[in-house]
Amino acid sequence: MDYYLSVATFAALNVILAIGLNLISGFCGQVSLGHAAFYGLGAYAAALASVAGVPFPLAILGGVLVAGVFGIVVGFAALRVREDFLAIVTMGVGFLFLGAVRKQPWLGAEMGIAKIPSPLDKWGYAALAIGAAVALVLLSLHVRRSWMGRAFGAVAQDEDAARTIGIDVAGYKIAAFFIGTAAAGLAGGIYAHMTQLIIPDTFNFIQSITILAMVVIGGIGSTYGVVAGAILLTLMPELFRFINDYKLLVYGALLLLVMRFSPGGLAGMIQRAFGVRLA
Amino acid sequence: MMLLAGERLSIAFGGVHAVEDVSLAVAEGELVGLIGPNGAGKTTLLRLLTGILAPDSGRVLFEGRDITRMPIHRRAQLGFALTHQIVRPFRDMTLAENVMMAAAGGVTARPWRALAKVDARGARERAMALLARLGIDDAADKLARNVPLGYLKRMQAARALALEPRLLLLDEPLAGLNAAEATRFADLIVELNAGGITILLVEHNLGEVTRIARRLLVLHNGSLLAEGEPRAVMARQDVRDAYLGEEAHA
Amino acid sequence: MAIVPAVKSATALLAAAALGIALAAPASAQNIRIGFHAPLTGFAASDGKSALNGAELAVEQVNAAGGVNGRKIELVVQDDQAKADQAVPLANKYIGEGLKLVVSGSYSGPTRAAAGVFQNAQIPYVSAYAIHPDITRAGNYVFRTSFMGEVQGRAAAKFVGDIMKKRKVTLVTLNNDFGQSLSAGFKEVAGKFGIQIASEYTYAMGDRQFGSIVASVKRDNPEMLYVSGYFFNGGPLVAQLRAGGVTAPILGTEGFDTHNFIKIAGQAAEGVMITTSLDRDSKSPEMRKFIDDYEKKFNTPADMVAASTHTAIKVAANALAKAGADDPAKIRAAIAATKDFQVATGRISFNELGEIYKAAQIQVIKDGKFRHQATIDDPQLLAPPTK
Amino acid sequence: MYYVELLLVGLIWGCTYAMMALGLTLVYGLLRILHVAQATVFTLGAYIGLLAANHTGSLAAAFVTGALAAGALGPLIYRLVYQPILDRPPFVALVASIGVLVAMEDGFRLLFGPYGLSFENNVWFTTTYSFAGMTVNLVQVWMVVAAVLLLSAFAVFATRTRAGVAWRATVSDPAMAESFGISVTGVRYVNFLIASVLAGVAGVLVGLLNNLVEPGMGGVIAYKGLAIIVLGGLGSVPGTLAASLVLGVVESYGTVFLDKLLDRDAIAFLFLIVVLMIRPHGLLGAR
Repeated sequence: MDYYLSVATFAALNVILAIGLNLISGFCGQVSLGHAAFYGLGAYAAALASVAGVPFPLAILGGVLVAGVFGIVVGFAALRVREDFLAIVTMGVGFLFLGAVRKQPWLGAEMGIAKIPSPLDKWGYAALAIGAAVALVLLSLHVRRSWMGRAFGAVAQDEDAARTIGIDVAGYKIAAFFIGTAAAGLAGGIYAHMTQLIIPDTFNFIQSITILAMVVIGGIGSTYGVVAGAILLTLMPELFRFINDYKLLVYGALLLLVMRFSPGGLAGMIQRAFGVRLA
Repeated sequence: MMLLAGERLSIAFGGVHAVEDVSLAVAEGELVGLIGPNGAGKTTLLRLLTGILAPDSGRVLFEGRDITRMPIHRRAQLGFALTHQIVRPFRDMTLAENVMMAAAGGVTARPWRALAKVDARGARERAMALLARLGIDDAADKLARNVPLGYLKRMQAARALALEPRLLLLDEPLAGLNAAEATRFADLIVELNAGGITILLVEHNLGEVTRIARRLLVLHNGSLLAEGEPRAVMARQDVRDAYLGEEAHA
Repeated sequence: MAIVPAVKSATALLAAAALGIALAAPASAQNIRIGFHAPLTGFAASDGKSALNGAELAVEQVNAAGGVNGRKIELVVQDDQAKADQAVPLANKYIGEGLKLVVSGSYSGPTRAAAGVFQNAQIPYVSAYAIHPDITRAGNYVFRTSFMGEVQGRAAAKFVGDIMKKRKVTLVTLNNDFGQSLSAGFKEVAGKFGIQIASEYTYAMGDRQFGSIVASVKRDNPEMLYVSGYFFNGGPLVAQLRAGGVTAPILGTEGFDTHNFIKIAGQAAEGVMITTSLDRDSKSPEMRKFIDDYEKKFNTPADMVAASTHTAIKVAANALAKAGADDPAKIRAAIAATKDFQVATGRISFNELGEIYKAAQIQVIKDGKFRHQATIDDPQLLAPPTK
Repeated sequence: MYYVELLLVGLIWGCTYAMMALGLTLVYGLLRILHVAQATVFTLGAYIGLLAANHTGSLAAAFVTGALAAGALGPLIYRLVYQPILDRPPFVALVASIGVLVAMEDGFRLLFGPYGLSFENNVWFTTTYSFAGMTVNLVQVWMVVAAVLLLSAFAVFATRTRAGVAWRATVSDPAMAESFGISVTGVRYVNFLIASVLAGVAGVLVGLLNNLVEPGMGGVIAYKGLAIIVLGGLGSVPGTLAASLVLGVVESYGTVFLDKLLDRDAIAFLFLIVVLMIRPHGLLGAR
């Protein structure tokens, strides 16, 4: 039971991360290769707050805000550089975060932060993570239907044209980065308290790529597709535990095959098979 | 008071003066044509007026208010609309959705307000009315990537009109259209102007522009060469030379 | 149409998955199953391989000697990719499968994360070679059969200051938990042994080119170098230091304790010393048997990681023999009561925190082989923490 | 002298980066793909070269076989992975490329073992030259020579040969090139071939330099190569060369003087971010 509970909790955290990235990259068109940095920022901020005695809900909120505020900073960078340049800048943000944390004794450096107070039990974390994931899915669906979602679409497709019809491109980019990175911060805060232990390596470039893979495998831009992608990629290592030795081989091959044969991801597959466009 | 004025605008790229010391003014209700041979600086001047480029020196005034450093989307919100020389539709949206994006200016101006609002019926109605006015409502629900250029040019005009602009800047709206299409589109421009929208038109199609504009500005080598009533301007020797020079070089 | 191949491959994968589960499930119910996780894939796969080899050898030796109370033991192996977040579901999976004892053949990240889970579930957990001090602090169900990074660093300082009599020392530290804790232990007691830290440089796990560090070390001109790392970055580092003209003696760490280090560094490895818990010149029969059997079974010389997991499995089997295989609380008590148990890496006795005291071995590379150089046996200096 | 030595170290690193990043730039310039899988081409070159060297005892054999193996793999990746998805958004190719990298890295581990392999007789590595208190080994010398030679050969190819002219025409406007009768497909294969051969040679050189060939050795190229081509202005060959050398030098000084604040990767990326905030299209980027 505990096993299924912990897998479900991780799946929910990954849904939160992937939905957040999808808001930035799928809805607003700003490719980010550094999403794990915001996961880490949330985790570190919440952990430090909790260790310092801040109550759990406030610590989580702190993680959300710190990640969101740094997200806004990166949003400003997105005003200056575009497309592939932006992708590499966000990747750089990830390396910069990690490189800085690794060297700061007050952040635990390589030893990480341990003994983070844990106010909930396994069921509590599962409920919290799943609840937060559901709330984010609902938010994502709402954003898509609202005028914000439409404006994101305009920015994603042609930001110069969007400007000329009065859309505040800068404002929307920053809003997308804020919501998306704050969501990652939320996942980080929950993760830190659940495992009571965080180390820099958890938030590395591979993690960013994994989150991106969830979004792309699910079908970039499609909320339901991204949820499916996040759950699938969480379960996959678990399903493939019996092939320990070939796990990464199969994982890499799957990424490749999905992109090769269904570039729209799972959502694209469903659209072709059933003619239904997933929200 | 002039609706739009450029005062002594200059900009240089890598030491080359693309626009040098140009002043111009457009009064409320006017239909002004801006012409000049290739490389004269027309598009650069238009970009200075719309805010895509910031001038090295000089000012841009809208109703006497200095808007030189104002971001583009804020100008659009003031009633300052433009169409692009190369059409820039949102390709994965339908024509109606393209126009709706502009029609909902009040809602989309602020991201957080946009998040609170889902209802699109009002915007849809206005968009459909504009598409009908431009005669392309039959393709309203087709994706922009799937419709021909003539439709996109009109859609772009509809999108600009959806902003309820007071000033419309048109960058070569007739380019790429055949003669019949161009004439029809030019008539539409006159009609819009008659409806109360001030228009500044950058155009290469001299026949149409002299036909519909009431005043012409001629740009040459980044400076204003001539200005006045179309037929009189076109009769001037220096204007003819400027255009002939272009041909001689070409 | 393109969906067809995708569906085909997905079906094939599902079929493979079903087959795998079918194959994995029954095994042999009579065997005593011990959980064992290691980084079999990912950047640490080389240590994962050695870890698994060492553990498998221990299982083979235990079973060949009649098993535990007449039953054979077997490993339930999981890959953790050396990732902390992989370790939590993995630990829960072991618990869900009803395992009563788990051994970590992995690094500190996953081992720390799993330690908390096993402590909460009251399942005994033995860490073979992860160095982080917090591991055993997870609680009384967690044990470690190797020494901590800080302790090893302290032993290094004593060797440099007391035995080599070197005063001016430069540290080149791998920037991960292993390197940082070694460096911290060394610096903690350096002053006591009259050592003055001339300078410290750090490098990252993925670095293989160290030109700027070599240039800096040459400028600092220390009397001795204390270098942490693993064979795959330490090998190139030592080679480049020597090629760059640095002649000062080098003291490395147990991360270099594999013949792969010598293969990479070649001639430059000669004379390099390391702190480790494996004494290749030891006369202890357990040690000799481990070294010989390992080379015979895997056709490659044994290394420190393999010796460590070998030790951990031996300690686990010993406890199972005393406590039976059914009650985790009894198994825990039996591990805690381990007293002077002789294994390849020395004698094992746990203190109240679940840590052991071991003398540190200093080995030197001579003619392409690790040989005995010195033993640092200082129960006070090398005392593991008790809380 | 110390500072000069750090500069020299940085320039040698820079040459290594240049060899690895040039292929990425060529692919990006032509197809707008961030070709992360170039790292596996590089690693394959190193493995095959090492096996050949240990088998025959000849380093020349190592370079020839390494370059051949790499030269075969690169175009194969283009044919099987990229070509079918060229009209898709760029991240599709990026993720597919990452998939290739992950799978092949693990494939190398399964095939050649997790410990990595070393050269049995790496004479270049042990041959050193000292001057003015500085020491370099023969691999480093060859690294610089190879970078200069191969990159000049490429410059000659691009400007003086028919194939090179076709290549440049295709880079600047594929549709126009096609209308002049240039086989765009052919140009793409040649492009991947050149990029891959460079990577293969770089792989053997780096293998010699570290005296270690390991499954994950392409990891650095996978992300730092991207940083370099972006820093250089994406698709600009001179920009990539400049960025490689500059980044090598920045890292050389940075790893010593910023040691307490940031690690090597973070220093490189901090530099990249600062440059891009000032020049959004890179050091030598157009626009």
